[in-house]
Amino acid sequence: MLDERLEVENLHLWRGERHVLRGVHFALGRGGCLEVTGPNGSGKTSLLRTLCALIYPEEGRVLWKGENVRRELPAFHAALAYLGHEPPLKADLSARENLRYWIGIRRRVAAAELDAALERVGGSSWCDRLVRTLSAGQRRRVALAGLALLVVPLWILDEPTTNLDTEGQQLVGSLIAEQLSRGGLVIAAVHQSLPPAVRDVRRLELSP
Amino acid sequence: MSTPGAPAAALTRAAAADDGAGSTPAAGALDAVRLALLRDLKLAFRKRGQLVQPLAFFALVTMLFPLAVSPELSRLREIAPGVIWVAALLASLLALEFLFRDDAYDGTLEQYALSGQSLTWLVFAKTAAHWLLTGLPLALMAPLAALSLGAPSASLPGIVGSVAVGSVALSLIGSIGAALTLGMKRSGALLSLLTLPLSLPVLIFGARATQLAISGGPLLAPLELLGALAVLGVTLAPLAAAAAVRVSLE
Amino acid sequence: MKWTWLHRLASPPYVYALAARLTPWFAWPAALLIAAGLWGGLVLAPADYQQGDGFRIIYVHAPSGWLSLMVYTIMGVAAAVGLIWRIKVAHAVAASCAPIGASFTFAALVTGALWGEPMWGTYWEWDPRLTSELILLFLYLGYMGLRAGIDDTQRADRASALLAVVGVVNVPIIHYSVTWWNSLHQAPSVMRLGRPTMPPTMLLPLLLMLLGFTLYFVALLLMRLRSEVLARERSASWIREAVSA
Amino acid sequence: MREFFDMGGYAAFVWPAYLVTLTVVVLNMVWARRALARSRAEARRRLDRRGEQP
Repeated sequence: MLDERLEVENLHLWRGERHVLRGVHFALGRGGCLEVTGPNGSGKTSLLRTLCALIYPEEGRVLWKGENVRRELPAFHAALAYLGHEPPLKADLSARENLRYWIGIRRRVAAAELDAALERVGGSSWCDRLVRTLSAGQRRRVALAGLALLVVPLWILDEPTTNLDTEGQQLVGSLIAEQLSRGGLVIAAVHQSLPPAVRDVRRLELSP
Repeated sequence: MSTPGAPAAALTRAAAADDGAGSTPAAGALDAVRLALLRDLKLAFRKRGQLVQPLAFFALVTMLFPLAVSPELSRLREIAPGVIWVAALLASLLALEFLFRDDAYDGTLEQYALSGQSLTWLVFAKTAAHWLLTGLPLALMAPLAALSLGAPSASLPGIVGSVAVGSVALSLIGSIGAALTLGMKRSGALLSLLTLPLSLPVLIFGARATQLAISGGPLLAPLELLGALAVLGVTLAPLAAAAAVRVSLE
Repeated sequence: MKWTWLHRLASPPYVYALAARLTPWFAWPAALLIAAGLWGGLVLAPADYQQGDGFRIIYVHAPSGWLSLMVYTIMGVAAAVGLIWRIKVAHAVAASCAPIGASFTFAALVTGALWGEPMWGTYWEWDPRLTSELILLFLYLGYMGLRAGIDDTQRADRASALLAVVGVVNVPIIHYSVTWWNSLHQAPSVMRLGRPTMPPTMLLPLLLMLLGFTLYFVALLLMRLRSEVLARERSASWIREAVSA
Repeated sequence: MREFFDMGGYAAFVWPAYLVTLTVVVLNMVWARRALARSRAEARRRLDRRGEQP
């Protein structure tokens, strides 16, 4: 089996009139973690969405296991978990229901596994409440539980620590550290830097 | 984290079991479709107010005609097919705006597009849910409208059948328009401009079938044509709508 | 050899220059053909034995109607090419087609109504061809509305291309359903185009007009194509050349 | 000549039809030229702006 490896070659992306990505390139192997930094509007989110193949770059390509992700898109997406700015949750479903549908569409998940993940993010007491009644931090925790439940090699995270308290940020750190120790890959756009639990972080700085 | 021990370990074990091979106990396409459908149905029943709106709209539009034209049942019977179909078309159009909008807003569509499952099938599931929540109730309500417009009771099965089949095609055509107008601020008028011209064949065949049902004629021919449109829609519309959803995420 | 030629057609600078060079080669013949067609149609062709001089509307109605359909088809094909191979120039062609096609659809509708009044005794008859033409106008308007509603050119290209492809698949279905509907409600229409019995003095000007309008459309398309290509190109240095020339 | 403009009594229909078509033909030409001029001006503006911030 081919090694899990993400390579990015010479990405160029325009958003309207702006040349946002100007020749971004990097490679990330098993256990590698990349931190994407830069001021607002420097194209962090655009880069992450391009890596997910949501956005089609003007030039350049993204390779997964040595192959252009466009060639085998479903396989690439099956290996990928993406968390955007907002947790992808339905306000009118409970946290548990949300996870059951969101994760269930991708993989079969046992109830016990769900419980464990919710407990891990500290949600045992509120996981049956409707998401609309949860705080922003709690919603972010539900999203983190989903991330862990997906069990995929490549994580792409947009500001994973937003809205989280200190303990929540440590949780992000330990989740990422575990993912890396399993041989997973993590790419995260961050404002400051990833929690200290994550070591050996490479950094990609985007300029506006 | 109160007890980082056992559950976390269970989680790690589960992760370890799947490690390397992607996510192994992957859900099949059928599971995905079933769950997407169930999710939309459950959400709809949590917001019942939105469900009733198109039906109330349909009843209201039907009621306008006796008031605007004439209360004479013999005259109403003549225009009944047109009234029922125009009202059904507009009611289903009204509901279309909600087809993808919430999902686009909260990031669910993005997760669908990145799920590794076929987006076409997931879009199909959403459209199916939309039909179950609007098209089917409209078909069940059509007999009431028909009766109030002077249609004989023998015509009711034919009317239910034609609206049921025709609304499948309407939902599918509408899904393309709804996906294309995603992300626009005021999409209502544009959505009608895109959807109505494409819906005309459904209107023509549907109204003809209803007319034949009321006059007691053989309505198989227009019903078959409606069915053909629905089949064509099932095979092509989700593809186009899924492509449009991807464009909206770019 | 063949393939490099195809590849060049997908390259914006080449297309821009080529379009500029080709435009007069279509515009002038179009002007000549239309002038000849007008002379032939208005002066030389004899009056119709049934419709008198009223039939002369055919020389503007038929070419407009022909363009309305041909342009929509070209738009759909260009859109499909743009979608499948992600060719910017193809999207530019599709975008250029819409306003031209819509305007000639409008002309076909108005001339059709003006022909209808003396022939049917009413400006508007729910004749299947006129009805289809009206629906076609709405399809064009929808396409242009969708383009106008999306700010980002690339997204507008791809979304409107999908609509154009869906529209092209639907046009025959719509036309069939309208014809079917019409056959239920009324006798076949009086207006019949291109009767094989048309004498050559009537037919020849019509053919000249059809060809002239087609060439004129190509000239218009080439002009619009240049502006659409220019609007889509962001980085290339050739813009400097194109603009300064 | 009068005869020609009279169009056998159909003048009220024939000439408006030709006029409308002619208008569409001419307007298309005007619009196409204007669109091209606008894109060129726009492209020039973009080039200028890029020149200011290399």
